[in-house]
Amino acid sequence: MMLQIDNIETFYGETQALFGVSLEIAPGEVVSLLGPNGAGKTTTLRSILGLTPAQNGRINFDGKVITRAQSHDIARAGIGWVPDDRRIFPTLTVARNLAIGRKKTRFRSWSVKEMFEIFTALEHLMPRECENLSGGEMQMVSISRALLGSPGLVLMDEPSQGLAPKIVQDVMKTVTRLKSEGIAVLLVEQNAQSALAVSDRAYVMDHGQVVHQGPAAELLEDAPMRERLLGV
Amino acid sequence: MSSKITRRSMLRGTALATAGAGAAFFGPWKQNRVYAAASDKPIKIGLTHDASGQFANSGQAEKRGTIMAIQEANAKGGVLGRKVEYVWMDTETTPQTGTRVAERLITRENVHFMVGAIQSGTANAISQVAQKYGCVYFNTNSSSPTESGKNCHRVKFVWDGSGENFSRAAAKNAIDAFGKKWMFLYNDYVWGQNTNAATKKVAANYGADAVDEVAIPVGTRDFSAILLKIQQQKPDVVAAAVGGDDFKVMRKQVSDMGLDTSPAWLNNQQDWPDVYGLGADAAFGVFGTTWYHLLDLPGVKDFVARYQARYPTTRISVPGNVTYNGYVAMRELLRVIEETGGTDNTKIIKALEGRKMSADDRMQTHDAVIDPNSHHVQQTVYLARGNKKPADKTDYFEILTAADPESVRASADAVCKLESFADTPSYDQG
Amino acid sequence: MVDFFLGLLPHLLNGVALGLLFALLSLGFMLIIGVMEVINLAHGSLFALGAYFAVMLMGQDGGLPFAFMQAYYDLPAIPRYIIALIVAPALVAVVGMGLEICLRRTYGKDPLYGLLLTFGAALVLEEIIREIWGPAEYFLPLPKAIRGGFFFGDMIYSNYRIFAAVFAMAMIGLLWAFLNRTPYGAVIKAGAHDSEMVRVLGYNLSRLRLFVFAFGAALAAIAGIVMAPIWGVRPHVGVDAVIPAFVVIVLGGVGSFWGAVSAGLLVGMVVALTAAFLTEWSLLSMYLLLLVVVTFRSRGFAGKASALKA
Amino acid sequence: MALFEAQHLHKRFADQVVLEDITLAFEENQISGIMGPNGAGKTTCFNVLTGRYKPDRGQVRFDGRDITGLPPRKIARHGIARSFQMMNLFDEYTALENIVLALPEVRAKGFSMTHDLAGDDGAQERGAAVLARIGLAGREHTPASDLSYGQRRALEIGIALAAEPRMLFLDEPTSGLGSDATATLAALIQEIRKSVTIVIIEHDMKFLFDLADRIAVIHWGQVIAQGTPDTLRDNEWVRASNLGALA
Amino acid sequence: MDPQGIKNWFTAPMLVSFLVFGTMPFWIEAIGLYQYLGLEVMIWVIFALAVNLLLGYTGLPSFGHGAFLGIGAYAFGLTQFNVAANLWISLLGAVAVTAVLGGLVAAFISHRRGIYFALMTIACAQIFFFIASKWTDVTGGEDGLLNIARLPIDLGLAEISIKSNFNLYYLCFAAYVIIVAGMWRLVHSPFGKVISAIKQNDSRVAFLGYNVWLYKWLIFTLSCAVSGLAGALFAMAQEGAYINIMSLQWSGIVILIVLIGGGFISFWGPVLGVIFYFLARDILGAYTEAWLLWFGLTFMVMVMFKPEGLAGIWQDGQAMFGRRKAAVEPCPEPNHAGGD
Amino acid sequence: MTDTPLLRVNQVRKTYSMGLLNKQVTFDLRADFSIEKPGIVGVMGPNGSGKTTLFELITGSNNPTEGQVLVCGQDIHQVRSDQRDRLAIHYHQSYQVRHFRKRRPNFMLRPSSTDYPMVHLFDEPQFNTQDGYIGFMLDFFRRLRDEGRLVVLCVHPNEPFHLQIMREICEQYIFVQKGRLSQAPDFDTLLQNPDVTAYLGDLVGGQAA
Repeated sequence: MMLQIDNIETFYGETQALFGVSLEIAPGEVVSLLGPNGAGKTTTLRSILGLTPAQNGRINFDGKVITRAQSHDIARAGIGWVPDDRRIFPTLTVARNLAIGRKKTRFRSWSVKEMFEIFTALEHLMPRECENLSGGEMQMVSISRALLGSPGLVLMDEPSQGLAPKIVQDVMKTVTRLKSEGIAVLLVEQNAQSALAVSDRAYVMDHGQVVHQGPAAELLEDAPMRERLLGV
Repeated sequence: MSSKITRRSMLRGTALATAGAGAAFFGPWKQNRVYAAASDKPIKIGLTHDASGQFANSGQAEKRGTIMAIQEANAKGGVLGRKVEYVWMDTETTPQTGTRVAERLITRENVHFMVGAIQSGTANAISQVAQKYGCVYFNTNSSSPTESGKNCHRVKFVWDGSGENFSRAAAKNAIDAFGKKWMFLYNDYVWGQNTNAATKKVAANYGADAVDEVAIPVGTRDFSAILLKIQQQKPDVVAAAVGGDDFKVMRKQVSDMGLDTSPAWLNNQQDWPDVYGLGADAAFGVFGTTWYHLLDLPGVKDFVARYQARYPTTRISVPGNVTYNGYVAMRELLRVIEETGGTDNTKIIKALEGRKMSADDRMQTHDAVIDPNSHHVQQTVYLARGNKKPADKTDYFEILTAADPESVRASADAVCKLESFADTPSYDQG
Repeated sequence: MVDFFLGLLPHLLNGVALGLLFALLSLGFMLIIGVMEVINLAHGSLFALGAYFAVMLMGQDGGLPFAFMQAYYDLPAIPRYIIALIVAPALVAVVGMGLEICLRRTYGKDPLYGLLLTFGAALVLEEIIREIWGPAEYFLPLPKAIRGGFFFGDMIYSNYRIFAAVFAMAMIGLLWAFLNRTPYGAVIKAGAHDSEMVRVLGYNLSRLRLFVFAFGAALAAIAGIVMAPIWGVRPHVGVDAVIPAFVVIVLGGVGSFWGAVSAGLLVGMVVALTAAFLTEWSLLSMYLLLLVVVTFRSRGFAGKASALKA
Repeated sequence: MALFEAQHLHKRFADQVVLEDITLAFEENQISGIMGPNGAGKTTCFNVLTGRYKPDRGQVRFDGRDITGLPPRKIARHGIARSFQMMNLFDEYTALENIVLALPEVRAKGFSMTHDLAGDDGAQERGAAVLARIGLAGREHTPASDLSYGQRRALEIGIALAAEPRMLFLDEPTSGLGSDATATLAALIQEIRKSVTIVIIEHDMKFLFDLADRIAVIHWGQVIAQGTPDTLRDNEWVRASNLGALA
Repeated sequence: MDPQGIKNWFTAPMLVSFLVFGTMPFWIEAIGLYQYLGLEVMIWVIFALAVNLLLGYTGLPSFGHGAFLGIGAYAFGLTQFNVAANLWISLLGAVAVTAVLGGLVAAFISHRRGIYFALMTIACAQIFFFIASKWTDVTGGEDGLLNIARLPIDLGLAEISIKSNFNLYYLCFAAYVIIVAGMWRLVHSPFGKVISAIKQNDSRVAFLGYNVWLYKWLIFTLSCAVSGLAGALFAMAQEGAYINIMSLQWSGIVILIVLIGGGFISFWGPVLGVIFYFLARDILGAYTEAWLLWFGLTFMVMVMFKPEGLAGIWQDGQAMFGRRKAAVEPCPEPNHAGGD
Repeated sequence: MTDTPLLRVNQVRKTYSMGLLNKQVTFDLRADFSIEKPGIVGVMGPNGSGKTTLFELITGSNNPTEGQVLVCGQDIHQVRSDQRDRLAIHYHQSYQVRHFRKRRPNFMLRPSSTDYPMVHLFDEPQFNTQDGYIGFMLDFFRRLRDEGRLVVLCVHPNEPFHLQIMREICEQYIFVQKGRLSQAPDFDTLLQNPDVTAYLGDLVGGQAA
């Protein structure tokens, strides 16, 4: 397993946000994490990244226990993050934002050029200050920045948010491409259909717990179940 | 901002002049309250010299003088056959610590006398405590006119010339030589204010015309605004009553900006520790002093040699006026003890009041006397200026005149009202 | 009227020099607040320490007791001054690192603990200075080239002030270039903006903080060295330095580089002008300014939210 | 007339409008709900209603009196109490001390510097009664910091109740609670609704739909829908969502 | 007063402190110290308790409280010189003036907390400091206000002289007894509970209907008034009022003292802190000039590892020996174990 | 108020350029249209095409290089900056808030003529099917329209139901591509535009089917 989460419980201060969440991702597997607002999806990602470490349970990445590891060590072990609010450094240029993200891990490394191939608009944005980017442009920078960090697992939080359909398709193609390169992706999405379309498996969360798990195709095809769980 | 932010309140290590005797800092075992065997009990003198704060440098300089006098006396077999010991505590140049140090010296260390002061505020605080207990206290180096005036005490004797003495010596000379357009700078505390007032009065008497007056907060480090003011006003003479580190900084900035020759500076007094190390050109302007180590008078050379033998590694290689004042004051105290045959405060005070001291003995030009009404030592005041042709690298000053004590007598001393003997507790630690 | 303004000119120059130095001083202070949300009350002591190290490296009686240093002291003043400008901040940076390591225990707690700890550190540093160099005033010897004054029109100008102003300006420019044109600067800016994201990108935040603290301390030291001939060098000179730094930050806003520079200039001007026209109250002006500024300005900073928030 | 009415509330922070023309009415002895997605302005709305922020425009009336812009303490004295989303207990105090401090009679003696609070049997008894009501009997002398999370939530409500309010505002009371604790909480709210008018902010729709008599949906700082749970549920999108499915 | 009532007013640690301080003049010289030191300790204990009322109980870090000690001292002297040379009137004058000025400052800063509060107090204190140093006609400037008399205790029929340190000490001790008993009462009264609640969570207190600003204002003013009393006693001890104690340095040192003692968690923290500080100064100071350096380092270590100070160490020690506070209840401290 | 259009974007041009000496235009937006009556307008367009800039120009937070924007007949850039949202209000996502410098102080400007916003611009509202808020949102848009206001809705349709929503609720459409606007009275007309089909990519295939 690339990532294995066993029964973690996470708190913000004293507020419990996760009540025993377990999930796993194999190398090269794309997994969707779905659920309504406030279900604990983002918290799950933050726990993996060590930003809000899980108080109980265990997280294992690439053969190492990372439950209590420092965020930068987790990142260097090969986990990349595309946060839902992009978290671009606004006073820096696009080029600098990307440069900051560059690092080597044991996984495949990516070049800026490859990023230009994925997001064609990116190239001429390079000298711009990120403050002046539109939301979609920021999202491209955020995804590229995560990939330049040579991750073995990418955590994508709402990557399609604010992106034009064409670009969402590019993103989803990128996800497929990552998969083909053996890189695992954990996809948190509101747009369940496009997410499920590229995913192998899916988890549905609610109230800080996993309420459903199974193959993505099953959710995609079983309309009543999908409707019950996701409303679409 | 203020150099009055001081701190260390400490007994800086008590030292005993008598070799080998362990000092008592703590513990009941060293308490000796039985005065019966007075004849062999050491005479203990509390030293209240500053070691931190604005006047730390000067405090250490006068400490060298007082200790030298004690050690010389001990070398001659002590006083009345008794050893002389000293206990020194840092007063931090703050009145608050001065009070506590005095309380401790008197009530815990049971000293017979206290010696040492630079800053008038601290000296006042100490003398109040001294007066309360009746302990004789020598103010060695505080030259605020109030020390022997408004704030005089029966137990306190003031050994330095006052700011007014120095002003009187300098003012007439300066008006004749430089002109009547005067500007006044002074440190904004009692010494500066009173000295400045005295200078102004004297100058006005001689016909000077005050164009401006600037109070400088204690602890000022950036004098550029003031120097610009001087440049704008273009006075003939700047009369400055600025002391300690403030003065040091100001002088440095004045000479850096090339304002040290025109206008003429009247610096009231330049204490040796404040000039030493800056080179002869830092001692600009005209100023008063009570002593100089290159005076061509009997005993001076010998004194300097003894100082150098005793303090070979000190940063200040020759004694200055501050060390001198400490030395002669302590020497006189020990003599008086010898003469009166004991340490009884009343006898000592009476012996000091009106006491005459010969010029030769004090290494000065004129005889000196302790004014019985103000307890202020009336002594020769030298007018000096920076030496253009120094004989050696310690020769900063060129002595211009030697004013006799009567001609520079301070009017502020007239204000002094000493406590009666009846109001002064008798004090004798045996 | 013309005379008045001509007379004002040197005071204004004074204000500019002072202001630029305040800006330099507070930029280091701001960097530390920005990245680790600590109000470093020891900033002033680091400033003082910088000046003392420089004194040590400049003059024989500055406290270096080593005989083997004699060859070094025989160097002309200018190279020694340059060495002092480089080595002293480096030494102070090491001290800053030590302080940062102590501070680690306070991260994530009430910012008051950081304040108290740096307050204690300020006291300790001041005591250490007193123990090593004694309580007396020192003067930083300067190369001849930047001493003295010159006349322009009817007024006198200090060479050193002009040097200080130019030097501070150059340092501010270099700092700006460092922060905006180098990858290290980019990481610092990124860390100040969003330390969490920086961690997730694989940067060791502890090491970044250590570096930034050292860097801020070095800036304080540089400001201390340049300020030394103006303010003198004494153990508690640090108190005089940390208050303007704070006023500047509150005025200019945390995280706003040019805000700090312009606020520094404003504060310098206020201090210089009060010294010119209300000499007795010049030392008070800083505190009145602090009171006024905090009363009216503490909310609605130009910069980001931080530990400064009340 | 409704017990509590807010009319045309506006609030902006710097350049941003956070409340735009909010009009709400809460009927006496009902449970009213406010829901909306994250960042919709629910909590700001709550803060304006309970006096933490002053609205830029608009009016808040309680029991016929205008309480717009009054500071929190004055609003509290009108009989309006609130709980907090981030728990705001006095951690260094025991459960009982937390409650006692909130009693109006103790508040009236607040400036007394000699009165002995620990020896005031009346206050202690009333405090204990409130504790019993929220299910914390027996924990009187436990420091608040040592209580379990659910107990702390209950104490949070207890503090609000101790003030004997006519109206109680609860800010996301279920946040951080598991499903069992949520059920306990719902029971507690059902119990206290007998004596007090309640307004709940919640993003847990199911919780709210089960409890509330009327619900207002807030988004973009505005009331985008309101009605009884049934009328709201009538919306086709709601029915299609998992709320509809679960409800 | 019934026994229960007495118990509410006095507790075992309080009685121990009365016993120790009450007999101090009789044994202080025997342990090699001197009366004046005891006097200073007593006065600083009162001052530190006043500071802790803000810092420890209300969570308001006043970094400029030395100013109020100084104001009390000056006011005492000025009342004595200009109004009436009577001890009671002068003491009243000192307390009243300090309270009024403190109230004025408090009005400015009571809506703040944390770092801004600290900085505002620094600024205000520095302004007082400069005024005191500049207004030479009134305060004597850098030299201080001299010749402040230790006025006799006027009991109507009889007068007791307090010229000796021994007698003055007992006046200070009497003040201490009153202040400690009053303050103990205060922190356990509703008022004390409210201010402590403000420290823990001020917005919640506001929503309970309390006027937080007013409480903060009152406690600040009260603390200033007590500081003013300490200042008046200090003026008598010193027979003068000097500017130095108004400096930032002293204001900071008193914070150090309170924290090292454990003011955050214990009523008695400031008392322990003052004893620790003065003993360290007189004993350690005799051996090393750098004693303040060691004191500062101790403080830093405390902030890092044991912000609860000496009182915290004491409590840990108690806990180690298994004496939980539930077992015996002689000292219902504002026990915040586990709180921070 | 019958004659004044609700929104008039009059020959507005906005250019951004880079470089100090050798200025290069990096972005150029031109818009000229007017909407007379209350309604719901759908806006679509690729990332960086200028939608957000257009919204900023309409709400007066960004200044046009040329031209003017009239909301209810009032030039929005002549209205006090703290009252511009009384005319046109922009609901953006928090990470998109950009800060612009104010050109002129408020006292030199005019107050707004209305008390509540007449033009509502919704920038990518989150349509999450799982919590059911969409329904309330759509009702709200309609309610605003019925109250006589103009609703401008910018959505990136990423799921088939997004297209459904747009088709269902919007009464006319604006498509922005590389700084140029094209209008369409209904959805089918909009789909005629090859740029639109390119923009929608695979989605449109599903839609047509």
